[in-house]
Order: sequence, then structure tokens, then C-alpha cells
Amino acid sequence: MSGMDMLTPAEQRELQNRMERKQMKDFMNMYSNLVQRCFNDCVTDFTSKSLQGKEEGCVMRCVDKFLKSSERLGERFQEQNAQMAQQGGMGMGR
Amino acid sequence: MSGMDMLTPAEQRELQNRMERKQMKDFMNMYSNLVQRCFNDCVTDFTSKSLQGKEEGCVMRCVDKFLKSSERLGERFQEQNAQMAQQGGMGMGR
Amino acid sequence: MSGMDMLTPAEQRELQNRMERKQMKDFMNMYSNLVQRCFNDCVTDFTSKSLQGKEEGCVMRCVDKFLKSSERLGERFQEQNAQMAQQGGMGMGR
Amino acid sequence: MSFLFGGGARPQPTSAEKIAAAEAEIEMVSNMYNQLVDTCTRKCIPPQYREADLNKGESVCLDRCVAKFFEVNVKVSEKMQGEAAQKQGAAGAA
Amino acid sequence: MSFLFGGGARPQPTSAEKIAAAEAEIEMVSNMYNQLVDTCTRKCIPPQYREADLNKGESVCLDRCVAKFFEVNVKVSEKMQGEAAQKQGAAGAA
Amino acid sequence: MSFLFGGGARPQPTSAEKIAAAEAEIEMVSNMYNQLVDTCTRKCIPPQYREADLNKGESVCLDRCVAKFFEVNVKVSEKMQGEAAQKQGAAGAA
Repeated sequence: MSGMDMLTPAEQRELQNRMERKQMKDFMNMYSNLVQRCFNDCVTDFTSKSLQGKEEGCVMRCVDKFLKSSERLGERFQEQNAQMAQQGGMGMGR
Repeated sequence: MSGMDMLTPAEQRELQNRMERKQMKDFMNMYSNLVQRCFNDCVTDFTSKSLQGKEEGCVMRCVDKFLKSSERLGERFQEQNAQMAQQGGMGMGR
Repeated sequence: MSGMDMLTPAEQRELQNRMERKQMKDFMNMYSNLVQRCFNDCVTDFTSKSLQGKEEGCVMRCVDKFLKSSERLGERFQEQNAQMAQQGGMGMGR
Repeated sequence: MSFLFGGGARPQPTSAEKIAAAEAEIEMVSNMYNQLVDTCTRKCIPPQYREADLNKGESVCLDRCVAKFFEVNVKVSEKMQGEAAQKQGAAGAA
Repeated sequence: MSFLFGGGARPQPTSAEKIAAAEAEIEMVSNMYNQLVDTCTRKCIPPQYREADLNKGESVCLDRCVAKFFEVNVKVSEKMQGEAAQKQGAAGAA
Repeated sequence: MSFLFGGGARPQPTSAEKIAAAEAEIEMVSNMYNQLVDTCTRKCIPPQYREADLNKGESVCLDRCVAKFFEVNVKVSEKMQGEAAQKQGAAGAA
């Protein structure tokens, strides 16, 4: 069904190496998006230079909620993806 | 006028290969920006899990309009670019 | 303290080459973000095709302010980074 | 993600081409997931973060958002493939 | 895009350097086009999508937006080159 | 940026791995700086640009924004490392 079926073991190893680098990069992107979003939504007071208790609480809940949300979205994404592959034939080539 | 004039045929081939990969990537980026924008602007109701007729119509018009808009912008962009090159001498180096 | 201490001179040269390409790319990204932001904030009238005096003034001040702001943020960033490194031991690995 | 653009089977691809194709496929799934996370959290998670857990309403909204996001992707990709086919047909007939 | 930053002619670049330079030039034009599309569609196309075609007002707005976007690019690049030249002059005199 | 994720010392990395690790570290600092610029200018610089210089209020806001941005990064990274450690502990015990 996918282009990956046709790879030799050596090709699969090379692909896996690249994917590991990609995962590292994806994790860093996820992390920095998370920080940026929670900072943006929770830190709005610049009359002092240290984080207020209220802001810190908001950031912590924001991180928790975002991670849970990503996890749930990941599960649904995989379900939908699998369902699509099974139905097949939505795209052009089949 | 451009750095490309000085390339040998072999260098041009290598550049062309890279450009083909870039085009593929650009197309994918364009596609996913298009989906994201039209989804964002048209899908606002999450009381049901399937797309409403009104939403689908909006998405289709959004895609049409965005493609026509990109095409027009591409034409104007090339005209301006050509005009700039002709006038020359706006930048530092010439 | 950092992974860079362990590089041989040849490895450092290779890293430096990559960093120079990265700097070029970073500069271009900075430039285009700057243009996009100042255009967005200052150019709002599309009843004529040439830049109004008021818009041009706004763009010039926007560029100035953004460059000064980035410079100041860069200084503070380096101070904080140095302070973090000194305190050490915030992360997991130490 | 082959349901999106189909897989134009080319005869005898080289090893580098096969790896690049598999990489592009993974890249595309991963881009789509990242956009889904970005879009659906903005649609379903209000930026106040009063609680660390997803509540019932947020969870249901996320699930529906995924379903609708896939549906929009399918519609848009069908539309674009239809238009590409039409253009190719017209070009072939000319 | 050589009108933006001029072309500092270096003597005898290697093949890899020439390709990289040509690639960077193309990359820059393509980035600028992508930003133009992003910016001008947001400025000129209201997010309701009542019709699939561009109407007269939208078309004219897009054309003017391109003209102004180029003008802003020229102004900003002139300003930054002026400042870079000034700094270099000051450094040379010191 | 080693304060963020710690440095898991692996024995005898190859030359390519060492360069990649150093590159990733630099990439991460640079990403964080870019996000800081983006976030803090939006928080502290109003989009009217009445003057080219940073005024007192803007300057102070930028300084505080950097301090808070680092604090949030430390808190978030501690939280994520804590959770990762907990998961690993649970996995080890199972």
C-alpha cells in the first residue's frame, strides 16, 4: 500500500536514521511551540520581572492540557489514517 | 545579471534536481496552508462530526478563490520582478 | 560544559561552515519577517498602488524600532544564557 | 497519506529516489498531524487553562475536529486532482 | 532578487559555492513570493468566501498590494544597506 | 541550552554525530532566540510606531519579557523532565 514496502533492509536503515533525526527535531519544535503558546496565553503582566504565582499555575495547566490534547489528537489521527487506508481509493492513483 | 548565468551544464543539472525537490515541497506547503486556512475560516461548528453542507460549500469556494488569488499574485510578482531587474540599480551592488 | 568543547579542529571547521550558511539563512528570515510585520502593521490602504508618505514613515520607524528591539533582546538573551550556564544544574543531566 | 495524492508508480527508481519518496510520505503525514494539532487545539481549547485536564466538551470537540479535518483534506485533494486531470485532458486533446 | 542585497562578486567560486549561491537566490525569491501570497490574501480576501471567483474589488486590491509590497521591500533593503555601509565606513575610519 | 534537556553523555560518538549534536545545540539556542524576539516584540511594542526609538516603557517591558521567557522555559523543561523520569521509573519497575 505504501512506498515503504519496497525498501531493502539497507534502505530501511538509512530511512530510520533520518527519521530519528526528524523525531529529535519534531520534539524540539513541539517543545518550543508549547512554550510559546503557554507563554503567550498566560504571561500578560510585565510590571515585574519574575513570574507571578497565577501565571506559573496557568503555564503548568496549559502544558498539561496541551500534552493531553496532543495525545488524544494523535490517537484519533492514527484511527482516521488507518480507516482511510482501509477504504482505499479516495486519491487519484487507485 | 544573475548568479545563474555562470553555471556549467553539470551545475545546472544539479541545481535543477534540487529545484524539483523544492517544487514538490513547495506544493505540499501550499496545499497544507490552503487546507489550514480554509478549514479555519469555514469550519466553526463542532456540534457534529461530519462536515455540514454550508461548511463544505465554503471550503470549496475558499479553495477556488485562494488558487485564483495565488495565480494573479504570481503574475503580478513576475511582472514586478522583471521591471525591477530592468531598472536595475536599486540595490547596493550595482 | 557544552558539546562543542570536544570537537577537533577539523570538526570545528565543518561546523563553522554550516554555521555560516545558517547565519545567511537566519539573516534572510529576519529580513523577511521584518518586512512582513512592518508591511502588515503600516500598509492598510489599498485605494492607491503607491506607498503613501504616512505609510512609508511608519515602515521606516517600524524597521528602526524592530532592529533596536532585537538588539536589546539579544543582549538580555545572552546575559540570561550566561547566568543559566553559571548556575548550572537546572536541567536533568547534572 | 497516499489517499491524498495517489502514488504515481515510476519504473525502477534508484535507492536514493526510493528513500526520498518514503521520506516525503512520512514528512507529509507528520506535517498534517502538526497542522491538525495546531488547528484543533485553537478551535477547541480556550486559552484560560482553568484546569489541567481536558473536560468533556473539549474532548468531544477535539474528536470531531479530527474527523472534520480529514474530511476537508479529502474534499480539497479530490477537488485539486479533478482540476489537474481536467487540465491534463485539455492539454492532451490540444 | 539581486535588487535586494546586490551581488558581492567573489573571485573564482567553487562549483558547490556557485550552486549554493544560485539556490539561495531562488530560495529568496520563493520566500518573498510565499510571504506576498500570505500577506496580500489576508489583506484583500475577506474570510467569508461567498463566491468562488475574485470580484473586481479583490482583484484590484491584490494588484495594488503586490506593488506596495515590492515598494516596501525596496525601501527596507535600501535602509538596511545604508546602515550597513555607514557602519562599515565607521569601522574603516576607526 | 544544555540547561534545558541535560546532556546525555554517550560513549565515543563519531565525528558526524559530534558535529550533528553541536549543530542541534546551536539550532536550539537560535530557535529559542527567534521565538523570544517574536513573542516579546508582540507583547511589548505596540503596532503604531509613532517613534523610531524604543521608549522607556518598551525597553523595560522587553527586559522583563526576556526574564519571564527564560523562567517559563525552565519551569516547562523541569516539568517535562519530571514526567519523563516518572514514566521511565514506572517502565523500569514493570
